[in-house]
Amino acid sequence: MIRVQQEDFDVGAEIARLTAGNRAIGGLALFVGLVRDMADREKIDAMTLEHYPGMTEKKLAEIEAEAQRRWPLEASLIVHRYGRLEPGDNIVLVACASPHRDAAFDACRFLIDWLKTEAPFWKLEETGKGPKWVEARDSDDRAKKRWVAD
Amino acid sequence: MIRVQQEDFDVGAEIARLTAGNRAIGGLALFVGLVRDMADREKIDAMTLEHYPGMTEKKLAEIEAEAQRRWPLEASLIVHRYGRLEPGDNIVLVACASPHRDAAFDACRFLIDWLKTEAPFWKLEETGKGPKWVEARDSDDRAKKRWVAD
Amino acid sequence: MKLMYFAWLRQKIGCGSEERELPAHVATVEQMLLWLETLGPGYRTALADRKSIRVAVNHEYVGAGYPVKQGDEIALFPPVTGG
Amino acid sequence: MKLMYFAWLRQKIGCGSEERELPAHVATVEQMLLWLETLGPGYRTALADRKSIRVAVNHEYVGAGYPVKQGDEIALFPPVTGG
Repeated sequence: MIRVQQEDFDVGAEIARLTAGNRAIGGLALFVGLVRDMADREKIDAMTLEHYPGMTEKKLAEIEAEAQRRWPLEASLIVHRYGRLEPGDNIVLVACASPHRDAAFDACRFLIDWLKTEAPFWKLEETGKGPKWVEARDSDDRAKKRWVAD
Repeated sequence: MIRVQQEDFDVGAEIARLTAGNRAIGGLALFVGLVRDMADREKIDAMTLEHYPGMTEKKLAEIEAEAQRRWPLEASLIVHRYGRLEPGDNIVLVACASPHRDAAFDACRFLIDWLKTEAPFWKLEETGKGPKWVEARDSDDRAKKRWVAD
Repeated sequence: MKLMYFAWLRQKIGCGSEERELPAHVATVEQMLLWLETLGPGYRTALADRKSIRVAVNHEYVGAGYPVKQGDEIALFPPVTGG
Repeated sequence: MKLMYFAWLRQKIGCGSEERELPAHVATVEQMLLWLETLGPGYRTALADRKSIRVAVNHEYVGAGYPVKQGDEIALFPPVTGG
């Protein structure tokens, strides 16, 4: 399941929905990305997440389908926010449920690694020196490559 | 923070408490272990988790301290239940918050891997053929060894 | 053809989305970028650093040699930074 | 000395915890296990498969050669299966 939304999400409620009635789930791995108040030693007052409606949903659905192909998942979920967010706010939730914990962990990390390099989102940070587009990180490309040799 | 308890836990509430007011957290990795209704092709009606009070808390605290030493964590939490549990019930929650997602993921997986082989808990499963003590798994020992060469 | 621009490409070009007729001589992504650069200084600045530009045709990432045609939805944007 | 037994060791021995005087000739974990086997058939059955027994002295995992003394809290249990 994937969702792209402006509103916040409630992790507890998302988990309840995701696992409801499924007694085959032995492990649930989650990742929540949050807005930090510092980046590259600069104070962040807020950030605005822009995205490409249509392509975002398509890419997220493809990435989720790939995870479902690679691991025996009982359930998975990606929720990604856009719009203006402040430090401490939730940005993204990734959750993977599987009979076994290794599959849940691997799939969850795969999803966030790929999402970071494939899903068309861009962050504009508001700093004391004015607005600044976040630059893509080499470490994110390397993180994605972890999964390519498989 | 570690807790050993009979009562259920509320993942949403635990996250809220763990991250409250901390704006340095960029990533939060969580693992929730749940009771499955099948194990080794046998139906499970319920299970009872026995533990060694005193040693359990000591071991969990040591494992958490080791994770804090190895990774730059802003917050961490282990909650482990004991007593009688039914399929779909929560068993364990592990959460790690860090400025960076790799540290959060690695620390979270480290905690659950070590907990599985170090914390003195034992599972008694109720199956159609009567009660059965769960046997330790080689795969858990191997999972722990991932972290020893570091 | 629908053209879409995101993040600093949108800001430099000064528009998020526009409809244009594809000139007859433009058959690939690379030819399209060369043509867009002739449309004004905003486009020229935005497209100067090719390494920082990603192109999607109909919601799929494509390379410089990919064919473009009238009716496509083409998006230009910098490397993504979500998650 | 406080002795504690968990999981199927507790069931086979038929008791979860007991106080005992440590005999003078028992100085190590291995000697303690040999002594416990003399206490009855439940102990003998429970301790038969040494590979399946973990020992903790005062809440720390220890090996067969570890010293034991009066006043220790000693726990015997199978490999753990929590999480």
